[in-house]
Amino acid sequence: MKHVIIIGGGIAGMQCACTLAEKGIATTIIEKDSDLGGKIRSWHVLFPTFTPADQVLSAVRHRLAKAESVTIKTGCEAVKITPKCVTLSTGEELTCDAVVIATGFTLFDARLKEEYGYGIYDNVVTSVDLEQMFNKGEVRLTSGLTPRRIAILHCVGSRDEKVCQRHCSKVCCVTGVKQAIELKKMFPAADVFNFYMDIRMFGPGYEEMYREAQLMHNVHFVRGRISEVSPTIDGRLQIKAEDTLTGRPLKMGIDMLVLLIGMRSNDMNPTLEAESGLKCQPSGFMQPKDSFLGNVESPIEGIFYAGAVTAPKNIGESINEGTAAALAAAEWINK
Amino acid sequence: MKRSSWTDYQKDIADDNYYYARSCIRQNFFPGSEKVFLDILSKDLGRNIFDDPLHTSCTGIGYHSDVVPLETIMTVVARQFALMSEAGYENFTSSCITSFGIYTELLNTWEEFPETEERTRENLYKATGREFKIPKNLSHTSDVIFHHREEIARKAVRKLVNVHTGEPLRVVEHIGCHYAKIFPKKGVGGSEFPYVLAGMVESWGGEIVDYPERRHCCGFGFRNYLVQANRGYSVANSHKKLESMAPFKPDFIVCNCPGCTMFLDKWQYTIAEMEGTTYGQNGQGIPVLSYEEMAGLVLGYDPWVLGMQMHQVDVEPLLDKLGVEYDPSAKYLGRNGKYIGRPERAIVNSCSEDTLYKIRR
Amino acid sequence: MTFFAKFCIPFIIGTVFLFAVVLIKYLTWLRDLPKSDLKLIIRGIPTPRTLAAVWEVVCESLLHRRIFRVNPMLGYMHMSLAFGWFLLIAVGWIETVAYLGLRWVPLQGHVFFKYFVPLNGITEHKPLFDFAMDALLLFVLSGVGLAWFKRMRSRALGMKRTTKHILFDRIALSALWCIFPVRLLAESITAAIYGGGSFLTGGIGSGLASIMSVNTLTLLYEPIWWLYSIALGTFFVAMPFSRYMHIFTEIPLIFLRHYRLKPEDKEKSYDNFEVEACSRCGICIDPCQLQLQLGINDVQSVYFLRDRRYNMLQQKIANNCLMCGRCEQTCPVGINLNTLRLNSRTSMRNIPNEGRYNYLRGLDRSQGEGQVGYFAGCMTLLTPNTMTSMQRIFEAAHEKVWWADKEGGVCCGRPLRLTGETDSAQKMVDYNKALFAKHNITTLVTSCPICLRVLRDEYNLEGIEVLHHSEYILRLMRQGRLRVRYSSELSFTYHDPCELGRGSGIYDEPRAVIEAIGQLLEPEHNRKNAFCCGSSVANTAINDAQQLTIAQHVAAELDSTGAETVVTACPQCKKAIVRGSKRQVMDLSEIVAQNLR
Amino acid sequence: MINFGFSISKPRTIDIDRNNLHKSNEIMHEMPELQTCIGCGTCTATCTAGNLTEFNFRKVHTLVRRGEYQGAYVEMNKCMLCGKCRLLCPRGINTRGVVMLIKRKLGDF
Repeated sequence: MKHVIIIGGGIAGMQCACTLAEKGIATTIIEKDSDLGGKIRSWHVLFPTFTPADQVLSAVRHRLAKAESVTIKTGCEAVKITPKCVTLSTGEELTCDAVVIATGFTLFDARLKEEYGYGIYDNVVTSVDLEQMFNKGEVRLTSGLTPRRIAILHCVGSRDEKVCQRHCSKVCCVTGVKQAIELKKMFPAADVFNFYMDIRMFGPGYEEMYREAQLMHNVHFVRGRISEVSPTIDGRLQIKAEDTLTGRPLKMGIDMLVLLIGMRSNDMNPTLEAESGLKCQPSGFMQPKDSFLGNVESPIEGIFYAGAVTAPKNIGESINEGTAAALAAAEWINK
Repeated sequence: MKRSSWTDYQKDIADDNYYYARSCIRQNFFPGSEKVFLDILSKDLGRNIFDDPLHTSCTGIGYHSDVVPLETIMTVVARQFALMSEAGYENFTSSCITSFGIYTELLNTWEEFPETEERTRENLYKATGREFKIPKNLSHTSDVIFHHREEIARKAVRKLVNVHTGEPLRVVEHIGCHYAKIFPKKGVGGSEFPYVLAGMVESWGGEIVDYPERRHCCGFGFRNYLVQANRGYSVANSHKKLESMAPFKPDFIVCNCPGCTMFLDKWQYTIAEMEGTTYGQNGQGIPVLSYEEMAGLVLGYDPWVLGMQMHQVDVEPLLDKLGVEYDPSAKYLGRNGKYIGRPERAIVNSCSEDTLYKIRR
Repeated sequence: MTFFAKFCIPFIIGTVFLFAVVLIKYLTWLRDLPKSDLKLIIRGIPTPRTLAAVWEVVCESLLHRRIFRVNPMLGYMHMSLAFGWFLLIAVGWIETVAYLGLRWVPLQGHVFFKYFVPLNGITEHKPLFDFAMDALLLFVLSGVGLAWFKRMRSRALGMKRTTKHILFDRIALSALWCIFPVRLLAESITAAIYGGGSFLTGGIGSGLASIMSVNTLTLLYEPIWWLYSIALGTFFVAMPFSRYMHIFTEIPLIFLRHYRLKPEDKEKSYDNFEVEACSRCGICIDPCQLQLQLGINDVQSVYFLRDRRYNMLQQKIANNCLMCGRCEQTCPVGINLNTLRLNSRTSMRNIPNEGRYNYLRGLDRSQGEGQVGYFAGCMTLLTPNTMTSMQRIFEAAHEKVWWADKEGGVCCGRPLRLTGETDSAQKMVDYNKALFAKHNITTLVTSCPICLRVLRDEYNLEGIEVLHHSEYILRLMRQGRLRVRYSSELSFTYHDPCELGRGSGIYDEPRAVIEAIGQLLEPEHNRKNAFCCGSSVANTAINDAQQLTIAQHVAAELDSTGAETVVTACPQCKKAIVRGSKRQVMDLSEIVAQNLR
Repeated sequence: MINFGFSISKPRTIDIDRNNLHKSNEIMHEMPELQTCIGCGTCTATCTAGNLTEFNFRKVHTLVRRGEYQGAYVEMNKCMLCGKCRLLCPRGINTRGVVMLIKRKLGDF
């Protein structure tokens, strides 16, 4: 039986394993965490349909559980990768017929944007923190009160030379709008302000959701990036931005600041480049063989990519790439 | 506060043997400060510091007002370095934040564009026959005090604590734009959470106030202040800061930039006279101190020796809180007991009759 | 005979009250009329117009000819109530005269004649009168019956919706509905006791006599006449404050109209006659597209007039009207609904400062020279095909043209007028007039019917003929200066813009132009009944989705003609219909320019 | 008060906390679609008045939404209500209605 090693047990890796298993190919998933699922485990509901993230993950998990000859190795990392062999951090060497890299991305560390006060001031949270609050079913200020005014800042760690992240993380705009709607549903009396540089609603139903946020939920959108956050005497936060559409500086006191943190290239990517001869893009994401005809293939035959390892992607796209990488790997093995 | 980010922005500060460059504004408006700095360094801390009578203004005010060209200021700065080398020093410390900013800027310029350094050497040689070495260490004088803050704390006769309540004094710090906003890595704590003054205040028992406009400019802005018609814009900046800090009821403001010290102090008078607004408690102004004065008070210097009678906003309420003993009637007497004149009464000062002293003429 | 009984008191009070209130109202309104209106009345009285007015009063107030035209069933209902009641009063009066000779009888004597003179065989004409009165009563009762029926099943009477009434109207209505059935009962019981009455009252009377004892009947006798009097009294008291004020008000209105009084931009006393002449029949509700296509049913003219009359008009009601004129077209009283709405908007506008359009001074961005001026209008700048087509037409006809606003001009002022800011609109009128005068044009062509309205009605352009491009193109064709190809292959349907059709009465010219080019297929609603495209600048209340819904309805009807091209003659209509139509939508000028020979 | 030959410049900052958002909220309540403005500027590009003056419909209504009412009424009065903007707005905002609403709400401001 042919054997494919999948590095990364996120949604793309899991989907890839399912597809390969259904094609009668044995797979091993290498996951550095103690459990499969990856980042989606922290998400609450998915844009634009507000489908619970758990529902999507469960469906894939369910499919994976039924698949045969899938080995799952958690708590270890791949150190060196060749098409025929993967060396693990434990020193173990696994042989295979092909490798799919589905290592995903690393979340931007909001602390690097010091001026926004993440980790310094209370009630400055990231979009990921907020998802977890949603999952717990409670969004509260550290004082225990409910927020009356919330600012959501787009592009934290994306499109920013100052933190060397020139690329657009693509999903944050949509997430910001989704979270604004969720917050308004939770706190109808609260004012929610989204501060954006551009609103990029690239997918089906996204623009409609954006319009719904404005029309039905009265979410305020201000085109302008917050420059800095400071504490106020009454324990709130003061933010400054330019309302670029009026050409005037703007400031206001807020109770909570949500930073829509971007997707950074995976910290492991330079190791891949150094140890395995693969290539990183200037953004740090892995370079696929071809942007049109070889999206899930690496320049090295027998090594494939799936999901956000090559670029920021949403859940649907990552799942699709899982399938696409599996099909490409199967085809290559059987050649 | 959960911050520790200042530790990411550390710089090397020389421990001894400084070449001292004075500040145009500070030596005119706060002459006591520079004197006290030299005294603290040499007498209290036993360090070697050279106050060279040969050095000149860095011409930074002219530079930032677009009247001194870049080549000129480079040559002037090169001359200061040459004087330092000639005096046998390697560690340059300047009293002025703008000078500090300019030295930093030019050193970086020379590093990035070596041809400009070559030309400067040429110009300096042609003009004065001197040659210079790049200083081994460049610090602002506040860096130097920051560096010795723990030693000062050990020698301190008092803490920055309200003697009546035992509470730490609430201090607003203002570091000045040219300290770290241009080259954040060259200032202690960087530009977002600068620590140079905060470190002193915390070491000496005070409490730093973090208010929304903490990072905002005092409004000096050189050409903005120098042209009378633009002063409304200049004062509006101090106004914004004062409005923002007032609710926090600070006991005093401490600055490391001579310009900021002057403007935050004197604009309070202007605002009070124009709008009738005062920002301190009891309807007075908020006292504004230079960090040298703050260090001097901690070390037990007499406020009139520190030159605090030169302030626009009266410092007596602060001295009372600190429990500093002073002779009110000696306030306007100069070094040899000569009457130096006194300012007219103003809203920021005339809190009550008993602060108007009988002057021994 | 004293002709008085206690039960007459409610009736007498009601009657006195009614006439006093009506009189006070009319006198106050007349007193407040502007001098110019009073002059018109004084000059008009000694002319044949008075006679014409009398004739119209008979036709309209009694016979309700216009309602007959709109809806015969409703016409009959109104006529039976109005004319029937009038005849009851008239014949009743004759009966009294026949019985007592010409002598003064108090009003209640006439009204309750049967009570006071119940006995049979008093005069030889008695059976004849009884028969006539019974027949008339039946006539009226049939009307009441219809009214009842209409309340319950309005669709059966051809009305999809009826008016929702206020409390006062309901009281008056209930009283009115009671009056005639109670009268029937009162007269029948009288006939049962004393005999008399003809087929109706006599018939019911003998029926009652056969099932009830005389004692019971006697017991009912006084109360039932009381009830009749109370019903009349209640109705009369409620009447001047209810919709039934129209019964009287239509009469002076007809006279004043014949004396050429009409509502204007600003509210004035005359408007009271129009407002209170509204019977709230609700005929205006059905044609309204806001109701028909959007289901909005509280803004129609009937509600607007009602709210205005009771001083409870809200801006959102006043503003929510397309001013398409479809309701005005059907109003049986002929009320100037659009003008009244406009002057209400004027009263409700906020007062802008005088200098708001000072920036218009000295602007002139026009180009070219010629006797003919072309005023595209703001909207036409967004349909550049119309502009280029007009240019080709001018060139084909060798017309030298002065282009007033090719590079952007100043609005004609009509949209501002429609929102009630008539004074401010005058600033634009003045500006454009000065511009036209400066360039010495003799003919002004516009392709925007919105502009056309105001250019014709408000600009008073002496020496300049104002033409819509449809009129101008047809004139060029008839003069032989413009020749077009005809092809039976081409099929068009035509959408009448409100401002062009109902607004300016131009229906035939665009049709003549189209028929010179190809076949014209008429949509179901055309000419006076044409639909509005929904994008009317007069409505600032409905949202984009609502505008779109109307446009889609209209477009669907136009598409269903099977024509390959939808033609209209208004840039606004074109923009609207394009959103809903699956056919190609063109301005009249475009099909002309495409088919030039 | 002493005349120093200059006056303290007023801050240009829109201070949401100091602005009274009552009128703005009323306007948004009556015309929720105004919130859907994406600032594309088509309205101002086509504006008959905006081509003759500095009137900028987009900017004025944005400022009003932020509680900056000063001058909005005077600016909105430059509008001729011609309706071109309404024909072009990609978000289908009833722009003429907005002009009238803002004038009505801020007339006495």
